[in-house]
Amino acid sequence: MDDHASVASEIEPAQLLRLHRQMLFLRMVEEAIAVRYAEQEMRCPVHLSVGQEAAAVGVCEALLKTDHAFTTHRCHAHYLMKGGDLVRMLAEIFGKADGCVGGRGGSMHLMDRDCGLEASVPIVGASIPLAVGAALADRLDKKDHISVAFLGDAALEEGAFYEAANFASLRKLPVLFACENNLYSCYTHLDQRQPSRNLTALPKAHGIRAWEVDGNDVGAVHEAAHEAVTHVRSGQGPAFLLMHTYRWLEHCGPDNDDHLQYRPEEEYGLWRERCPLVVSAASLRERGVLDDAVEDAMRAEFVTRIDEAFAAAKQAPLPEPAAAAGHVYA
Amino acid sequence: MDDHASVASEIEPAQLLRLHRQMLFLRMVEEAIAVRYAEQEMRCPVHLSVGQEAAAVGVCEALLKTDHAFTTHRCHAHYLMKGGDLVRMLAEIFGKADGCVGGRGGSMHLMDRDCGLEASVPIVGASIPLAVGAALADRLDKKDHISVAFLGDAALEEGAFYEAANFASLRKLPVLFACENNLYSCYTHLDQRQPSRNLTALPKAHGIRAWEVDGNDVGAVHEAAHEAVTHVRSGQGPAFLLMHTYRWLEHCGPDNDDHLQYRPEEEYGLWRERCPLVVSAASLRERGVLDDAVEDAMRAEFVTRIDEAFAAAKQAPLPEPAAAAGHVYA
Amino acid sequence: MPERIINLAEALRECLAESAARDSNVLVLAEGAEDPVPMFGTLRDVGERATAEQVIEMPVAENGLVGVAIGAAMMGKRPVVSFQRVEFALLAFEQIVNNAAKAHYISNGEHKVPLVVRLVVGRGWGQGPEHSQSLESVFAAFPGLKVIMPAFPADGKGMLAAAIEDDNPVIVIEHRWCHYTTGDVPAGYYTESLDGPRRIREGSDVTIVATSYMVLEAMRAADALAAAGVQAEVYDLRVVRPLNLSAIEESVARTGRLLTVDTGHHMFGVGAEIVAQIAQRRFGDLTAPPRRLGLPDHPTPSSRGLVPGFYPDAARIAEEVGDMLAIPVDKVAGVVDDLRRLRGDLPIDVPDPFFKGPF
Amino acid sequence: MPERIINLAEALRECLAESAARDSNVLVLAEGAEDPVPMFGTLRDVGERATAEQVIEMPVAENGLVGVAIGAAMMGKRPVVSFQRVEFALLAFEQIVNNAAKAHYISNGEHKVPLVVRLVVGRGWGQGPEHSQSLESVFAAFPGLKVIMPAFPADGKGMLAAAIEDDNPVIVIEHRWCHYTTGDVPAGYYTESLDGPRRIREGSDVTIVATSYMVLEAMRAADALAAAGVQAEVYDLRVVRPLNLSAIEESVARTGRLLTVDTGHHMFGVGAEIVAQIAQRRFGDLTAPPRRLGLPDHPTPSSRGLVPGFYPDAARIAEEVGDMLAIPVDKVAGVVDDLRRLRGDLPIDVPDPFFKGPF
Ligand SMILES: Cc1ncc(C[n+]2csc(CCOP(=O)(O)OP(=O)(O)O)c2C)c(N)n1
Ligand SMILES: Cc1ncc(C[n+]2csc(CCOP(=O)(O)OP(=O)(O)O)c2C)c(N)n1
Ligand SMILES: [Mg+2]
Ligand SMILES: [Mg+2]
Repeated sequence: MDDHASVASEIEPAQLLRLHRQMLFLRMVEEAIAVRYAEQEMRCPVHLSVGQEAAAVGVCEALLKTDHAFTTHRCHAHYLMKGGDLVRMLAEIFGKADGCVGGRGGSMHLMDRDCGLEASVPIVGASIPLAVGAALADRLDKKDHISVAFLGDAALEEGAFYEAANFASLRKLPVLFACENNLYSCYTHLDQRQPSRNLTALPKAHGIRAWEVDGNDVGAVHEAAHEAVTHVRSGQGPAFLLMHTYRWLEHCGPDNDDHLQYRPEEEYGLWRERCPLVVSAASLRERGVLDDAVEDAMRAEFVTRIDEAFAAAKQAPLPEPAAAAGHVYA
Repeated sequence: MDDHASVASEIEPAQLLRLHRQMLFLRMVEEAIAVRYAEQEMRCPVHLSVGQEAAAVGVCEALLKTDHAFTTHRCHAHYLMKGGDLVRMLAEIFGKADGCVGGRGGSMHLMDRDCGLEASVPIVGASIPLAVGAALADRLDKKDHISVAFLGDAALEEGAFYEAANFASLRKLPVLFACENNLYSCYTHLDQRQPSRNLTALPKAHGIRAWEVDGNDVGAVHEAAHEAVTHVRSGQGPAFLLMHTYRWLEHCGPDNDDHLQYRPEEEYGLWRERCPLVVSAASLRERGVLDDAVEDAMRAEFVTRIDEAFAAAKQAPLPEPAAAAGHVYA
Repeated sequence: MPERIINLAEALRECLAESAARDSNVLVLAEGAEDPVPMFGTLRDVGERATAEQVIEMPVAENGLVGVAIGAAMMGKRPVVSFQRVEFALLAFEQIVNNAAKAHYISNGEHKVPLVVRLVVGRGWGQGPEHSQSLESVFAAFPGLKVIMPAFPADGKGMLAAAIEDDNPVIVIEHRWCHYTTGDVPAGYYTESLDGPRRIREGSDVTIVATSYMVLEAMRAADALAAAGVQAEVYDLRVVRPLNLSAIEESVARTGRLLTVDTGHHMFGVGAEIVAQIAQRRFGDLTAPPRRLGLPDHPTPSSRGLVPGFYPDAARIAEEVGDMLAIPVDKVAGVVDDLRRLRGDLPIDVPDPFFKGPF
Repeated sequence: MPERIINLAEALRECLAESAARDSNVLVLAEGAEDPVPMFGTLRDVGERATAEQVIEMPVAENGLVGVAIGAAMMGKRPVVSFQRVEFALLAFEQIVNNAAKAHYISNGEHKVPLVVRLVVGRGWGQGPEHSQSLESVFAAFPGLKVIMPAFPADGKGMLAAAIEDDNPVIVIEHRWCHYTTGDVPAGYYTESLDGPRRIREGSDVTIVATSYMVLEAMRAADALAAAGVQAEVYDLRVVRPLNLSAIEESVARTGRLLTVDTGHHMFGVGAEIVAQIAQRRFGDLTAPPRRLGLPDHPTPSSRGLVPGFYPDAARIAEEVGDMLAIPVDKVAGVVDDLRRLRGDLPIDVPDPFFKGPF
């Protein structure tokens, strides 16, 4: 099939188990943030990815550490899956000196050059051209890295996407546009922001190959991402990967906000049934590689790891005020 | 045929003769500007439309005076065909108080509310959202006016086009995007700026109906424009009209600049053969409604009219310096 | 008249609802115009007072949609575009400073652009450098625009109404913390002229000119200074463009001293223009060098560990005034300590309840 | 060393060619990078000195392509993006003031953005309001950016080289009329530090600080004033951000008088910041109110009928100085008349050959 990842994913059980593990880890991290946010020690806006784990996990599985990722306000999952350090992420959210950017940015500005998470930019669409620029640099340097621009459905309304896509396509640059369509921009449904038509028409109109996939099926995401990344890395030009998924919690903050009734109850219900972890667990259990014991062991391991990370992040010192004036000029 | 104007245009001879006349008028005006520019009395940048007459004529023929047009730096033809006054246009280019904007703007800022030429904006792409905004206003006011955004091929590289197109499509606004693809942005060929694919894919990806037409065949342009305008006016949403054409003179200024060799000689030669006036004249002569006498009479009439207009514009007084400080605030 | 104590956010909401109801040409555009809490509540129920058509959900496309609003304004609509942060409008900067600001000029007066663009300055709770900029001086650099910064609810309601009635593009810069200021606000529709600064407090020792949220800090400082016998005259600048400094000139003629307090950066800020004009026109009246406060010359950090010292506050303003007046250090120290004590244990990244008013 | 008299455009071209040749990370991006006369000739043959890959044709997509350049810069490239007019960069304003200016800060020093953005100020031949803005003060409002305005060829060549070597984003504002200034320019690669203003002329009566093209008018005025016995000290500001006024402070300490001459609007212009800083720090040294010249508070009209009086010129500067020094009117009138006579019948919308130099 040309543009769509194949139906039932044919991923190896061992790999699927690993992806499931990563999704569970992400879920537990985000839920831990959500639970502890009320302590008012994480004093910055947070955009959680609960419900969208398969996208970050499936895409990052197809990447190398040396690949460059650029993302948005909703960056925790991308940061961690690209190889970022949990303690440094939490420390950043806690505003600590040990945070991945020394407390200068908070949750919306996670980055770690060592793992190739180059930047999180909270201006919608603004990180997309950066990814294309990194791809241009790699192309000129004859490196075989690729760049990834993570974006949400709303970024497809921003001119920046089109300007960057045109240039990437013109120059056949090694960049993957990884779009998580969670149907909403804050409280606003896609239907109120864009005409009804398939979103992959947009990159295709710029001569960009596009893949479309169930974004809650981590195997399918990974398979499509792998195809798209292979296409990109082989020098055939940019690719676009459309992942249909859903955000469970409020746009910004730790809570569920469905009492506000901006989304139909059935819609939310349907997507919760299609929880990425439920989808992968079902497949794994069917194939006999996951059972309660394995799942419990993973959870226990993560509880400890996450607790320790929170403890370290909370303990870490705040930066000195004087540091605020540094790094204005290189 | 869905998206393309039909092959040989079935336009009435009388109408075609009128369109031919208008093209001849435009051609003679622009050539007169070109010839007299060396006098250094028209002291502003001019972007002439010689070679592209069929687009302005064919589209404007399908419009009403009450429709709103927004255009670009290359605006003379649109201004005149929308119903603008030749003397006021020339006076503007001469920087005179009687100019259509009192000498404040020069050639790149022609406008005349009375004929619905609302604005010429010399920032590429920047007038497109204005046209969509005018369409929004008309829609809310339940007027049956439509808006037209004239644009060049380079404007398809600007994010502004996509942002405006998305909104127009979402709201099914009465706006026509009339794109003159003359293959160049200044000295740069389309191939160096955009990947190779059909340009109509771009509006279509936003759910916008598109027509594509030989932009040098005024009958075909008018027919397609008429279909597109009918579509728009009937409330079915925006339309995009792609007209393939060619600019004969330099990007900015009165001369032919082909000694600079940025365009292949054969390319230019081919397009000159397909001169919009030659195309229409051939058809008219074949149908027996045009002969040398008719043509000569038209020319003579226009020579007089243009000479008189130039004389009036040149004679008109310059504005007083004090006027420069006016109209900053309403 | 009974008192109606409401906050600025609510006052703006009333204004928008009343403006939209009385003039069907008023359009309200926003990303999230129909959110449960649209634009911090300032758009709540606006559609119910007007027609549903007047409330327009914007795609996330700032440049395009501001252009759309300008086009509609040229046709007689009165669009009010609201952005949750100043920064989002930077994508629409070209449309604002060319098409909106110059359409009247370049059309020889034919076009009018009765556009309002509301921009919110973020502060606190770790907003970070791209959600906290106060760029009034950048917009004020363009003739053709008006730029206003209401700080108080009654003012805000009337000034926003005047901005909507104004036939020119008006940039409204709303500090997020000002949304919480409360005061007595007239019921019903009214406008408040955009003619210039307002004197908030009389005094003879120094003229303090502050913008937006900094007006509140300046007032608090002035109150504390009064306890130490220093009488500061405080102006709420309100209108950054057109900049009308005649009242401030007169004040400086009396006090001989000028201190500006910017909500944005002090470098290339509004204070620079004010100090320059006063130095130019009231040189002989100045008895001490004019001074400016504002944000230091670096972006806004997110962490509460990095924020101390970043924002001018009442204590800093009092210190500065003390220094200008050469007041004995111990006297000022008392004032400053009192101000610091008033704040108590309150975290640095949340608004001090003091300033809520009612004013 | 033999003299090499070339103009600024040619000097910039040499710099770009030499910079690109010595460092393959230097990229040259422009709309029309390979035009017959690319960027007013300043990009001519640049690709021949370097590799073809270093010259990158830009689609007409300013926001996207500046973002692309920033991304490439983060990866170690040194992109030089050239726009034929300042205005085109307004579409990329968000990328410039958020991503370029703040990436180093927000990455805790991890990212560097060695980006150069060249912006040309149009003037003359009826450019009109959207092809003539000089927006240095707007860019200078953002910490993290550097903003430079070379006026002379030797300076321009070295400063552009320094900008390209600089690890920070540098906005280069080039006045189109300065492209024609000529002077002796060293052959080969060199850099000129971006450390601040340069004194162009010594004097004891008044300190004139001008930017870009206005430096030339100021020099001409100073020459004419000298004939009337007035010694003006003239500074070419050169670097608007970081703004280093120490030399100017010292000068004002000697002259007691300050006049700024902006290439852009005087309201909210660079002069406002200079006057504010001097008034603040050298209040006691000033013997007269500081003054500012610059563009009046309206957009640039196109017609030559509307332009007279719009741009400050040597005559206006001389008049202003005369007024500041309270020189008898008839004495200044002579100077001013001479200056006006020098210009002769030259149309108002073309550069006066006087200023071409060589300087
Ligand atoms: C340019 C800009 N406009 C508006 C915003 C406000 N905003 C923050 S997140 C967001 C929603 C973006 O939606 P989407 O891209 O689909 O990502 P999601 O939040 O769904 O992950 C908006 C509108 C912004 N940050 N930047
Ligand atoms: C935003 C912006 N970028 C660049 C320019 C410089 N410029 C003026 S006209 C032009 C060419 C535009 O090409 P196209 O849209 O195809 O129109 P054409 O000139 O061919 O009619 C360019 C790049 C501009 N005016 N505005
Ligand atoms: Mg979304
Ligand atoms: Mg073209």
